[in-house]
Amino acid sequence: SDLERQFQARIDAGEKIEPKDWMPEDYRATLIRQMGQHAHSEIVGTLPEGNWVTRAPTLERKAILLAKVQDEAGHGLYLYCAAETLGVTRDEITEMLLDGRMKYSSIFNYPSLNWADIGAIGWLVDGAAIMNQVPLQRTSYGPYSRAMVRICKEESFHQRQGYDAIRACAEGTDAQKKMAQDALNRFWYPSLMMFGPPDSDSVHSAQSMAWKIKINTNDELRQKFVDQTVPQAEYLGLTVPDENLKWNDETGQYDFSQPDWGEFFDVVKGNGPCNVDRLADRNKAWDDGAWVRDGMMAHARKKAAAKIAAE
Amino acid sequence: SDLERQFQARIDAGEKIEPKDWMPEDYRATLIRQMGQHAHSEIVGTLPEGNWVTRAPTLERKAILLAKVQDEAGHGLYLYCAAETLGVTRDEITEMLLDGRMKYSSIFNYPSLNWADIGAIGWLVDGAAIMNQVPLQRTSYGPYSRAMVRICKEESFHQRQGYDAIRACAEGTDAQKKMAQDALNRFWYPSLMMFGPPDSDSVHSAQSMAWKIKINTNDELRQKFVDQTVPQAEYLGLTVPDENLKWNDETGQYDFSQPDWGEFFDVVKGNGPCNVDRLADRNKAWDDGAWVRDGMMAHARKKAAAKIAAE
Amino acid sequence: MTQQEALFQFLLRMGDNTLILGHRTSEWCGVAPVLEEDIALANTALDFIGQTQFWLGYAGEVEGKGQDADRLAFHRDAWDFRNLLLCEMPIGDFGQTIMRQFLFDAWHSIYIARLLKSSDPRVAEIAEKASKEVAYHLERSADTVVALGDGTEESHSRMQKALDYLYPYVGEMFLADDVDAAMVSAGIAPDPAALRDEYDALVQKVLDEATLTVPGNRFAQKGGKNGAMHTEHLGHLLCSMQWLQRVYPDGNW
Amino acid sequence: MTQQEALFQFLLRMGDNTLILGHRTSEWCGVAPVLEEDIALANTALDFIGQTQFWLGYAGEVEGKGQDADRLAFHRDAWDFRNLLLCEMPIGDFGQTIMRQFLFDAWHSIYIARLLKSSDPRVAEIAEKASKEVAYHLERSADTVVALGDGTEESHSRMQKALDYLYPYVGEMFLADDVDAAMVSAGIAPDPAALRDEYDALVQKVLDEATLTVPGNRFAQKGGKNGAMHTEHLGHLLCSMQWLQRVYPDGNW
Repeated sequence: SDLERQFQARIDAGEKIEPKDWMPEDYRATLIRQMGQHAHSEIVGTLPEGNWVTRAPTLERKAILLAKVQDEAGHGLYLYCAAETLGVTRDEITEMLLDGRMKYSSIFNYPSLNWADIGAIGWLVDGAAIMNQVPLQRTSYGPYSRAMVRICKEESFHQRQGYDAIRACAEGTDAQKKMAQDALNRFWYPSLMMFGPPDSDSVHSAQSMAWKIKINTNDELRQKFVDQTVPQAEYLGLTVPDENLKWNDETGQYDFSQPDWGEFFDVVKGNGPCNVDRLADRNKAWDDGAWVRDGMMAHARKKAAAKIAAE
Repeated sequence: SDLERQFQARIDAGEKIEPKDWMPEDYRATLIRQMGQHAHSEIVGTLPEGNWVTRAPTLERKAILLAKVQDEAGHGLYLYCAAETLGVTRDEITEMLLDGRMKYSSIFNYPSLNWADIGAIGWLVDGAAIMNQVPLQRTSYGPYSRAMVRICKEESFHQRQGYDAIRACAEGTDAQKKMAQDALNRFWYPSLMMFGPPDSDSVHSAQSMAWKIKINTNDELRQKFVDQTVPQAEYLGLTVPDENLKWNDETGQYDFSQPDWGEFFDVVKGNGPCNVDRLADRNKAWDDGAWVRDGMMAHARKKAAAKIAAE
Repeated sequence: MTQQEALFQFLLRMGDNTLILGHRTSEWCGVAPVLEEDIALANTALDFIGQTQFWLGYAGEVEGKGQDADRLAFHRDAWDFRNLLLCEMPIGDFGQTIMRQFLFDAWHSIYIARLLKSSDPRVAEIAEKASKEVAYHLERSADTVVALGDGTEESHSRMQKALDYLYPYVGEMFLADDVDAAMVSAGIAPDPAALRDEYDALVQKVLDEATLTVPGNRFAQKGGKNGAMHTEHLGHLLCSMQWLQRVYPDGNW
Repeated sequence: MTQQEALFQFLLRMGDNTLILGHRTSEWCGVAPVLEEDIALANTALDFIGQTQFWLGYAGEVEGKGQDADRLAFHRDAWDFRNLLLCEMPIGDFGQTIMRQFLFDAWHSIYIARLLKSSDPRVAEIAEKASKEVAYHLERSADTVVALGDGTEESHSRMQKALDYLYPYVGEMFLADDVDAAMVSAGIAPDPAALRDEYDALVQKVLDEATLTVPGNRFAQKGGKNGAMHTEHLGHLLCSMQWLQRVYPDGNW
């Protein structure tokens, strides 16, 4: 249709789409799905971190982790607000998370088992997330683009802090070194999975790239991540758990093993180590908190009514 | 009345009263109160111990503590059964515990704060309990008397084990010695309170003694406890927290300070350190377990019905 | 007790309150009733951990045995903690958490205000740094208590239940002992007993607005600030809080 | 991997199963739904701790580094534990506890029966000692699962929920690895994979009687018996279980 052509032309010209602008229903739906998943990931992602907030090794590390968790809840808030500009309420998409209609990043279905995992999450998981997110600062939807600018700034801060935490372990006692290596062993492949399936198997991609909702392909980003991360691991004296990993002089990048995509689809289907517990934790939080939300709402209504009555 | 005189004559002659025998209503009510409180104490008493079952220092100590807790639940069961012979159901007196109409021993309203407390509970609390209970093996009500025979045998085993546990602490490292002394400091006076208020302030006593529901006075038993316990503390190298404690050559027993009876009545009134939490824990266990009891009952009915149908 | 020992105890009390309450608050990570509360609770915990670093850091200096804030936080057993019992009570439901926060914040704001004029410049400096945070905490917890007290029937009853449960732990804030006497005579800190009227007025005002009833029974549970008898809850808290440091005492984090 | 190392791992697996499940069971102390269950749960925990002493005691001897059962129980971090994930899952409600107990007991009874004929006389001896307890556990947990599955609507639905939650942790019992292969070839222990049919038949029979539906999805969570990836729950369990030993490593209890 003409509207669609005009819409695509605006995107091609690098213009931002704003909430009141006309947009194709698929564009709206795809954005809601993507932003919702991103928001949910911020929220669910605080669970493996919360698992170590109460066991952080120093007051300083505990403070850093609390600040990070606070930021992530904030990111969730920006993104839910940005999604609301597309006509879906925060409660609606929250409920879609809770009943399994919407996903969150599968990486959070892996457990955090030792303190170095918190470092690994910052270093690898936030690192991979940033690689996915930096291009989204240029995404076509204005509110999303602006949210991503704020988020990316904080994420790269988190990544540096994560790297610093795992560095302290890698440079520490033998037990600490073992923690760091154990964390890398468990988080390496799941991090590679964060870029999604190989381009050859990826759905949704072409249209999303035309709409500038997605900017790079999965494989491009994965390669970039490996190329950035391997030297960092080497600097830490840690071994990437991939026997096939080696620098390729011809391509000027690393050759590496693909993750187990069978495992990836298992986790997506709900069979990851923590899927059930994560969703149960979020559902419990939501259900247990219903009286609080209701109470706050009721009080706000009373106050508003009293104000009107007084006028 | 004649019945009452005959009843008292039987007791005076050392006969046991059995469930189907006539008895004064006050005798029945007093026994229900006393046996119910005793049963409840066994049950509530497992809470401060449960608090350290999960943190016992060795597999052996953990096994000993589990066996003790199991015995105590068993004692609760004997006593509830004995009380049922007086025409009150286990559920009825359990509910009287849960809504505060019936008490349990106030000692369990004190917290178990370090591992040596588990030793102190065995040594002092079970020690005081035994002193209260041994005479009750000769109590006039048959089922109660027989329950007490079984209970006393196990209790004195527990006491020895408790003493052995605190002995290990007292003979251990400085930190362990500190635990043992700390435990004695906190449990000494509450243990003295277990014999009840001074005879001068004690209600119910005269009638209960005539009925042989109570055999010795509070002060007699308290003195006996002090005389038995002080040398044990000395043997452990621990200091009884009483500046006035000293051997009296004339009386052939120890002089000692009375506990703070104000505190005693505060705890009885519900203001002890753990009253609220203990009762909340028991209520939660009862409420959370309702579906289990209902389910078991329903299944038993189905099975019984099936059996009848098959006959 | 020397003046130095008294000052050390005073600083432990301040630092343990914020450490333990900060820890409790951090238990909410990821599971608050609404996203704004996730943020607020993380922020409160963060403020408290920051204040802990100052108080326990100074405590370690005063003690003079080479213990820093981390060492004091993670290598003492329960009997050496000096926090108010109120701070170590479990988080319970959100109502219990926010009611405890309010009961503490009200006292904290009044107490910290006095410490601004402490004769000990380090104490005054820490109080100065903390005072804005503390004022914000109070504003927020009071607002939330009012909203939930005067919200639905259920939220009202949960808040009243929380208040009834926690009120016996209020009295300990105003018990004065030798340590307090030493601080008063040195002009370092106020007499706790002298603050009760101001506290009661503040609390009464907020709870009135929240349509909640202050319990009549003023019986005070005690034993936290002098360490004589903590609750059973503290030991379990330490199991988590100190796990890593106890298992890997040589770690460099 | 030497034969000795394989035997050590095998013994850790046996001992860690009973240690961790025994610990979980002991968490019920004082709060079971009915007094008879308080007694039964304490008894089960007690049996498991006793079995742990045998398995880990022998494990320490085989390892030959001077570690006794207590040292192994209380001084390893999560990554060195070799229990099935099933054993470390939280107690949940009573339904979850008793369903886990049944799913474990069914496997345990089949497995222990094979160990009676172990070529290693110590293994056979421990299995002999445990076998009566294990048979009793199974009888009791199966009866309770039947009663609650075929009880009220609520008890049925709670038991089905527990089964659905725990079933993904069943598969790990039948995964065989190098350690198992070494045990099989030495005649010490059976091939776990070969026991599944017998297990399925036993479980199916009881769950049928309990009117419960065995989940169709056989996806197996794994990583416990080889230690590659425990759940987040184990670390928290160790915080309590090992607290005293970690804080007071020189203690003599």
